[in-house]
Amino acid sequence: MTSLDLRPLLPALMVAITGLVVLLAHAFTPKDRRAPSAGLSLTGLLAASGATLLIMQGNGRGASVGGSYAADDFALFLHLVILGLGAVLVLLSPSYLRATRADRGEYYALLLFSIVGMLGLVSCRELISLFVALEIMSVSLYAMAGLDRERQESQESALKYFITGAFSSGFFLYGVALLYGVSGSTSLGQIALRLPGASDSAQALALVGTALLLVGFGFKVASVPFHMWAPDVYQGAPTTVTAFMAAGVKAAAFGAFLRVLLSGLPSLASHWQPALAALALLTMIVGNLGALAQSNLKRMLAYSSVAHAGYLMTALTASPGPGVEAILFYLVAYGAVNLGAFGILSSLARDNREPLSLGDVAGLGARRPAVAAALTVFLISLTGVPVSAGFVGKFYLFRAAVDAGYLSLALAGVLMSVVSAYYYLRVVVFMYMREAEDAPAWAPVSLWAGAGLVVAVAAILGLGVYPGPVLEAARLAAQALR
Amino acid sequence: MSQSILSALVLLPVLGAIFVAVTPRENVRTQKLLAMGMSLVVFGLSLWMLSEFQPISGMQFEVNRSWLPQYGISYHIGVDGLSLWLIILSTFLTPISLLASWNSIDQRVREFNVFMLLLEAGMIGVFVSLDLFLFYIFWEAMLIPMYFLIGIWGHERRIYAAVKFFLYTMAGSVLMLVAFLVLYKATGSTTFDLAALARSPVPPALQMWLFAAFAIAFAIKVPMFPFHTWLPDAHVEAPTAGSVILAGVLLKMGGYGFLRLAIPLFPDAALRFAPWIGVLAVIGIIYGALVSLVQPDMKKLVAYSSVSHLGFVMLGIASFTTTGVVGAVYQMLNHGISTGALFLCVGMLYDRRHTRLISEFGGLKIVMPWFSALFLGICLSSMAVPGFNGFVGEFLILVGSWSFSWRLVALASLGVILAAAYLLWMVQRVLYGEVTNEKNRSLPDLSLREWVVLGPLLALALFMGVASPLFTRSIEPSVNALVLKVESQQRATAAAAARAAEAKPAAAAPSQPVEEGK
Amino acid sequence: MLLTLVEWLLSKLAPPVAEGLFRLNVIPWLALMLPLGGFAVLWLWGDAIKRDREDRGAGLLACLTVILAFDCAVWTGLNMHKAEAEREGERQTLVRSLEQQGADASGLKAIAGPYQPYQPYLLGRPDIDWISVAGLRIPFGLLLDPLTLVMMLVVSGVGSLIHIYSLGYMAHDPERVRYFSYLNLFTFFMLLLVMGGNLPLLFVGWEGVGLCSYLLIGFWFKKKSASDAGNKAFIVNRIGDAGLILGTILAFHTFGTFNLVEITDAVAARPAGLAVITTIALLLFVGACGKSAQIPLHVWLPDAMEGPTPVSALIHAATMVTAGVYMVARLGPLYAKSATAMAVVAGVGAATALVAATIALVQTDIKKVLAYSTVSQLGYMFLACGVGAFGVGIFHLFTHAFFKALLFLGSGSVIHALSGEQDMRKMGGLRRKIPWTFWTFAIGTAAIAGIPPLAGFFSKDEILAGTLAAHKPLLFGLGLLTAALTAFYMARLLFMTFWGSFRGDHEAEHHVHESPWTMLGPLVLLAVGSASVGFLHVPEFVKPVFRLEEPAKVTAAAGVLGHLQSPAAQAAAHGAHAAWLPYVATLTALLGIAFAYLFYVRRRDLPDKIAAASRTAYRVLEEKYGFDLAYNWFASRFVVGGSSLVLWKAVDVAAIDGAVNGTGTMVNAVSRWARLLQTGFVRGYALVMLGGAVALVGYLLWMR
Amino acid sequence: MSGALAQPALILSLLLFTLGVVGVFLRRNVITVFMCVELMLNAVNLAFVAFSRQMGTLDGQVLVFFVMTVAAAEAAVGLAIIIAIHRHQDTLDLDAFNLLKW
Amino acid sequence: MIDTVVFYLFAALAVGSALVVVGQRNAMYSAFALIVTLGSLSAIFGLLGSPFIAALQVVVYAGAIMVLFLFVLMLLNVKREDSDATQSPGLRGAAILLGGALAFQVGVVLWGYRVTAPAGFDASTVQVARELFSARFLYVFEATSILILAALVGAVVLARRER
Repeated sequence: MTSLDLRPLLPALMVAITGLVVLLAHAFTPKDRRAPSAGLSLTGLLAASGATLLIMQGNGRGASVGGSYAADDFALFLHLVILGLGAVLVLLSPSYLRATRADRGEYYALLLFSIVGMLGLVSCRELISLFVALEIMSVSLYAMAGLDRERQESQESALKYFITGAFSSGFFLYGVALLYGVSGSTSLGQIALRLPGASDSAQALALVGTALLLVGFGFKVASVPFHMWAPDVYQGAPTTVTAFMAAGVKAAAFGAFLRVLLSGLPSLASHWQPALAALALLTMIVGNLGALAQSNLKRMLAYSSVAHAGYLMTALTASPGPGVEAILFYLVAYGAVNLGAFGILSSLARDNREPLSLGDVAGLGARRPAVAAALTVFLISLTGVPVSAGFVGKFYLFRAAVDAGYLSLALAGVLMSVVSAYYYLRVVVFMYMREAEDAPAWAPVSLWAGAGLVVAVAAILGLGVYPGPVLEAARLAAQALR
Repeated sequence: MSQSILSALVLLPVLGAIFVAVTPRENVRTQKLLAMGMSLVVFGLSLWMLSEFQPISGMQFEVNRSWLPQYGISYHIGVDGLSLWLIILSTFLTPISLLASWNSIDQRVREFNVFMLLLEAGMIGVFVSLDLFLFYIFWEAMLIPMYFLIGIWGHERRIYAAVKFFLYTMAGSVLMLVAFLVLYKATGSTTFDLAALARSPVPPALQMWLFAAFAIAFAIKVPMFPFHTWLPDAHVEAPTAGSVILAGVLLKMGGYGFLRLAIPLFPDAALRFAPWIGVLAVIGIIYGALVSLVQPDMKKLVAYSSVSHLGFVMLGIASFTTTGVVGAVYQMLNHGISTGALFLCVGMLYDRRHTRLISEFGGLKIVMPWFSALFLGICLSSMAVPGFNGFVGEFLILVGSWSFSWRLVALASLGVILAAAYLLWMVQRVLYGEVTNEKNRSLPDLSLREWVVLGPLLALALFMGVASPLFTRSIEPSVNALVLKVESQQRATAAAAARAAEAKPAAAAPSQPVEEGK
Repeated sequence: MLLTLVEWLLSKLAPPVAEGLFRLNVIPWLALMLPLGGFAVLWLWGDAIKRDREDRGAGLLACLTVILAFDCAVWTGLNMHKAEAEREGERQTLVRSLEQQGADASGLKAIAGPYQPYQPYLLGRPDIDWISVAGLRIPFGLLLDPLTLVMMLVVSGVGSLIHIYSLGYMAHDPERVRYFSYLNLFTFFMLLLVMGGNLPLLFVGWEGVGLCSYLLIGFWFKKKSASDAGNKAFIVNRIGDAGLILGTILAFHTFGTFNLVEITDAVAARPAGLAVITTIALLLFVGACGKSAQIPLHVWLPDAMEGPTPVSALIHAATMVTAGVYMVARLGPLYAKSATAMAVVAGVGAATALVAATIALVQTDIKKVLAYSTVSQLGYMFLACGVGAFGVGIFHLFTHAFFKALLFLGSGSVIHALSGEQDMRKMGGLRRKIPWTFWTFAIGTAAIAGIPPLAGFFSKDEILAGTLAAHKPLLFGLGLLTAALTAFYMARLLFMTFWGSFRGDHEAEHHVHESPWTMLGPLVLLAVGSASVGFLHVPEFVKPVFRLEEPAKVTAAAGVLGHLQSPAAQAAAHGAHAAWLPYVATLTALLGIAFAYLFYVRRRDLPDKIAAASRTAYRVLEEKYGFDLAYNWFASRFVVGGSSLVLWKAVDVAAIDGAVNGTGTMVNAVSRWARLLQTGFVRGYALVMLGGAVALVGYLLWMR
Repeated sequence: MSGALAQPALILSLLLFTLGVVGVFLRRNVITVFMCVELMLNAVNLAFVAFSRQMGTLDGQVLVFFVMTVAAAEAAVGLAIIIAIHRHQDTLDLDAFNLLKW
Repeated sequence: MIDTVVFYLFAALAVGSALVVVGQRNAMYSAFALIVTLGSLSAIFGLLGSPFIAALQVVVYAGAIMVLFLFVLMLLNVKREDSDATQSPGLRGAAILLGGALAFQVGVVLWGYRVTAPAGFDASTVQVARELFSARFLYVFEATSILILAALVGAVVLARRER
């Protein structure tokens, strides 16, 4: 027996400990003072990022804990993404929490715990660990969605998220069970090893298991027809939580999705690829059409997040292959955009109100040019128009789909992008081309939130102009799965 | 130094935009001067490039830097005869548009100047890009400033027009994007470099589809009948500067796209589609002219006339003769100047009266004699009276297209007649007669600023009408190379077909002709 | 004359300057450029000149440029014999410069070839191009040969007189600066038209004169009828121009050149009756129809009388409208190769001559009568060309320029005297009040009617002889009939205006006055011309241009004046049987005049009676055979109405744009409907998930 | 001996799973619905144990252990949510939570 | 043999009680029925040779989780669900149909999937514990602690009555 290498766990551990520290700090802070939760969280996340970078430098890169929790390039890439998104979210959170009733010390702890879950999701090479990590993330998010206890929508969104989430967990677990029944192991590597030689009936069982896993992942990434919760939950949850659901969860869930499919089920690729293609097609169409009719910005962005799940899934059809790196890159771009877009809404919040309807942002271009410009950048990136990370990302997603022979998906994707331009542009129209009737004076953007938004804008434009390094990193990360 | 001149052309406007963006909102004058100064610097720079340009067919001032090496994407820019004058046109029209908007844009001046400069950068970028990815980035990025220009500073239905413009154009270009990807895959290429892709053969059947995708994108931009309906809306609603740039430069990108991308990449398909393009072009010529004839709104009239004029451009391109294509390129420049100037004229009337309806005017020659004289001159240029630039372009196109299809040329000549009809009718209703509307009684004639805006355009229109070899000299070699490529492709295809025809009876079983490159 | 003097002086004082300046490659260019310079000065500095005290400067400058241009033309005519020497000099410098540039001189054969009498002389430097792309080269090259010379003299000569006349006629118009600038510009374009060495350059002049015509017809732009007429003129001309440009292009594709001389050279090598040559000829003829107002494109010319009367005289009678004839004659060798084209030209010409003459019978506007008369006479010229008598056509063009300009200017004088009145029914008895005008006018009338020995007699007579020589009795008959009608309506005009008693109101009568000398001078000069130019034998002079079989007998050195020849002898040259022709023609003219005298002097009631007796025929004539009605209907109903209702509103807005917007609307509707599926009931969401799960399992299981 | 029972146990697990799934739709009381989900999880546990028996590996057994933990955690949060929302609306009818839609 | 009989006995009990859970309007009864199901399953776990799991089933599920359920049920004092008035029959029908379809599809596959279980199978507590504490599951263990912590914090923050 070799000695156990625990270095892969370091980042997650640091985040978890930060969570505990935040809890303790909250508990030991006098009622009349505010605990430095955000600062602590940020420090913890940055430290964890540092640790991740250290691992990347070679300190345990590629190692795994008992073969089930790995620090391979794939995991580390997504670690950085998730930690980065988390850090930006922490920047965005304080002002929003102060402006709403969701201001609780536990917020940061739950956020950090969910990050721990996410880190686990992208690292686990074993289905039991994966499931538990998934649940850490989910349970934290269920709670976070309901953090605004005064607001009924928040409660309802928590409940809906929880019920559908638990339901999907059942399917997911059943799928795990079937795969286990075929291979006798929950380790992805073992499953991949045993599946190709399995009997026909075993193959059939494995396919059913795969289908049920797809249900579970489909739920997490909000793919049609497992997306129905998303609009309601995104709309109801506190905006920063929604932002994290859109950005972080998607990144983590797609990470796990990719790993399970590519590390565990590559032998079935010819089966799940067309299925995913169909789902991707449906998801793009339903997501975009759904968004088209929305006037509530959060709900619109929720549908748009569904649509983007569809874009991302088009590249799954090209996995293994160039799809993986495309997805990884897009997750960065998409995460930054979503944090930014929701972050704008949240950072303008004041007295329990935030801009939600199109009318709420009318005239923003004249009154708050910087904010409007930032939101425009986000929307442009969502549309996939250059010069933005969104364009580069979509370019690679669709390239992957075309490469895999799914021209129709690429076509649908770009046409749906045109549809999406309509509703994204509508926001721009209201900001720049309509006069504000009696829109409230929104809060000034706080220093922290401003910093977060600047980071997001910089990331989007930077990746739009010079995506090279990130693409290269994504490529290396993708190789780890092969 | 000459190596970085193109990059400077693209980046300086961006730099200018950033400068303008960081000025305080109230410093309107500073913003205007900054933008104008920068655009003049860029114009000067482009003239320097012109003076260094050699009339040969290859790319000049070429820069090829690796950008995303792992995906074969490079920062590859260069200029040749096809793009040279279009770049000059862009850099020339931008300061003119800025000057034309000097007073009429009084709200959000900073943003206006920022968008104008960004637009300039995008336009130049499109014309210098030699990498598909890079090209697409500029192509699409340009939409955004134009969208804002129409949407913020436009007229009553500006939002509708802006959104329509954006969606319509985007719908076309995303198809092109997919075609890029398919091309990339089909050729097994490791690069998006235009020249490299043009060298790798594409199966003819696939070429058809890819060419169609490209053609739709470019046809929308041109715009060719029946993809033109965004144009009247966009033109009518856009502010003057927007219309000028839109008509002057943006529409050229369609034709330029055909010449730069669609034809070199898919010569077989281009030849196969040429008759259809020619037919649509001629429909556009006549249709645009007829619809233009009955427009009550001056801007709409000019917009539809663009459809007609660009029909000529497309006819010239479809002819695939050196004469025709040079004529097409020349006509693009002419259209940029004369239609740009027409929009400026309409804009000047709008500044004074806040209406564009022809029926609101009449007898302006009495109150604004100089304006009338210049306006008439520009109309003459637009209707291709010889001595003006328009004639040279249209003549070359007609001569070049004759061997392509004399029937189409004959039909196209109807457009020449109708052009006189709709423009002169407008001139009559606007300039002639008594002053019937009291509001027109005291309109001031051209100011010095307006002279500076219109004068150069009219002078250029005349100059291009009498000294065309100065321009065509640098266009011709590149066009010639392109035409030769298409012709050699035609011969190769014909030879392959002949070989196949020979092979068929010889072999008992029908065998596929051996694909090139295998 | 002046130039010759200057040349002589200079050659004494500064021989190198004289040598450099007085060359055939300089002076004709000067003739061309002077009016353009005049235009530029007047247009750009119009404001400054307008503020001149006497307000004369503009007009004087314009006159000066044109008179100088005329002088240049005369000088050219006198010095054409020097062409050979100069060509050789040019050739050598050119070859030297080309050798330096490394080009090969093979494309310059017209210049390099040895001199022959009447070999056309190409002016300009052939290495400076207007357009040059691939194999298509259009140099700024002028052509100098007898035909050009005749046209130059007409344009600048008659043009000078009309410029001078305008000084008086337009003396009180506030915008005369603009007027003179346009007039100068016109002169430039007209000279370019006749001097242009290749078809595109000819086309520049062609469209340019059309443009000036447009500007001058609509000169009084406040009048809607004037600007309408201008538009009509330009657009109808554009129809012709389209034909011309197509013909040009086809010619280029057929012969590989635009050069007029090279085309005629190339044609000579082709067999007769080629379809492509017929097509070229007919397409070009469409252009000629437009410019020279032949059926069916004649409708613009009568309306063009909205312009100032000198303009009508210069542009719409003497020069521009004859451009079509000039072009057909210039390409005579091409036409001669196609019997079809010749028949069409002759047929259209004859028909136009007759139709226009009949319409002129019933016109009451003095200028309209003259306008239709012009149309008719132009038809005559085409008739001549159509029967192969190109030189005769040019001859008639030449004489017509004089007497028609005279008539127009005379009518202008009448109108001037009556303060703008143009209706003949309100004139009468002016014979004594404005005698200068009357007498000159009478000479013009006699000339056009074909009374010997006035100019019209000779040219018309030769046309009729030409039809006979070509064995076209029908055309001869038509010609003769037209001649009779011409004599009739012109006499009618004369009698209605100058005989009888004044029919206008009293005040108008009181104001009647003779015109100033600036106007009468040109009238007198033109009258002299109308009476005498018939003796110049233009057909023989220009004959070599047409490359007909007969060898040229005359040399350039003999000059224009060396061609006096009796008409009878000329007629005899066409065939012995034509000896009776002059008498018949004269008789016909006299008959026409006699009838007019009967109707409009003796029995003034007869016209009305005849009109009443043949209502329908009269109506047809009054409505000008319905051309205008039909065209108006076509333009306003069919083109404008159809474009508006069908193309714009139905096709563009409703169908195409409707489809575009409809797509958007449809997507939106689907979206609005689809959002309702999101019911808000969480168990519904779960059900969809379950459905998805079942479908996925099914897909993976059964679709393998 | 127990090996032979694995197969029927799997069928049983499927039955129970289906019952749980269907139950989610038959019941409207939030807590009952939640219990149906628990039923699904239990069915899965049974499947794990049966497969574990069949394959002769212990992964399944371990999994069950963690599934139970997860179930407990879910139950805690889920019930807390239910309590919280019950405060707002005083009902446990799932169909009553219908504020967010369309 | 006896094993088989006992197995089917408990299987029937499990299905029967599950039917009650699903078919009962009274949440209380459903909860009690669920406890029965869980108990029966515990027995079946035992029969399948997994005593450790069987014990855990009773302790964790029946003992802890279900008590929590009952506790909440009583806390909120809910006995019966509301009437069926707003219930859409379509939902139920579709659910039963789809559930059946799912069961059918999976059932067919399961039925066809036969593996001979190895004879020497030892899932004794010791064995399971050894497996449980192996390096493979180190992470899961740690993660579980975080999970429970997160659940705890979440439950507290949601259910706490404050202000």
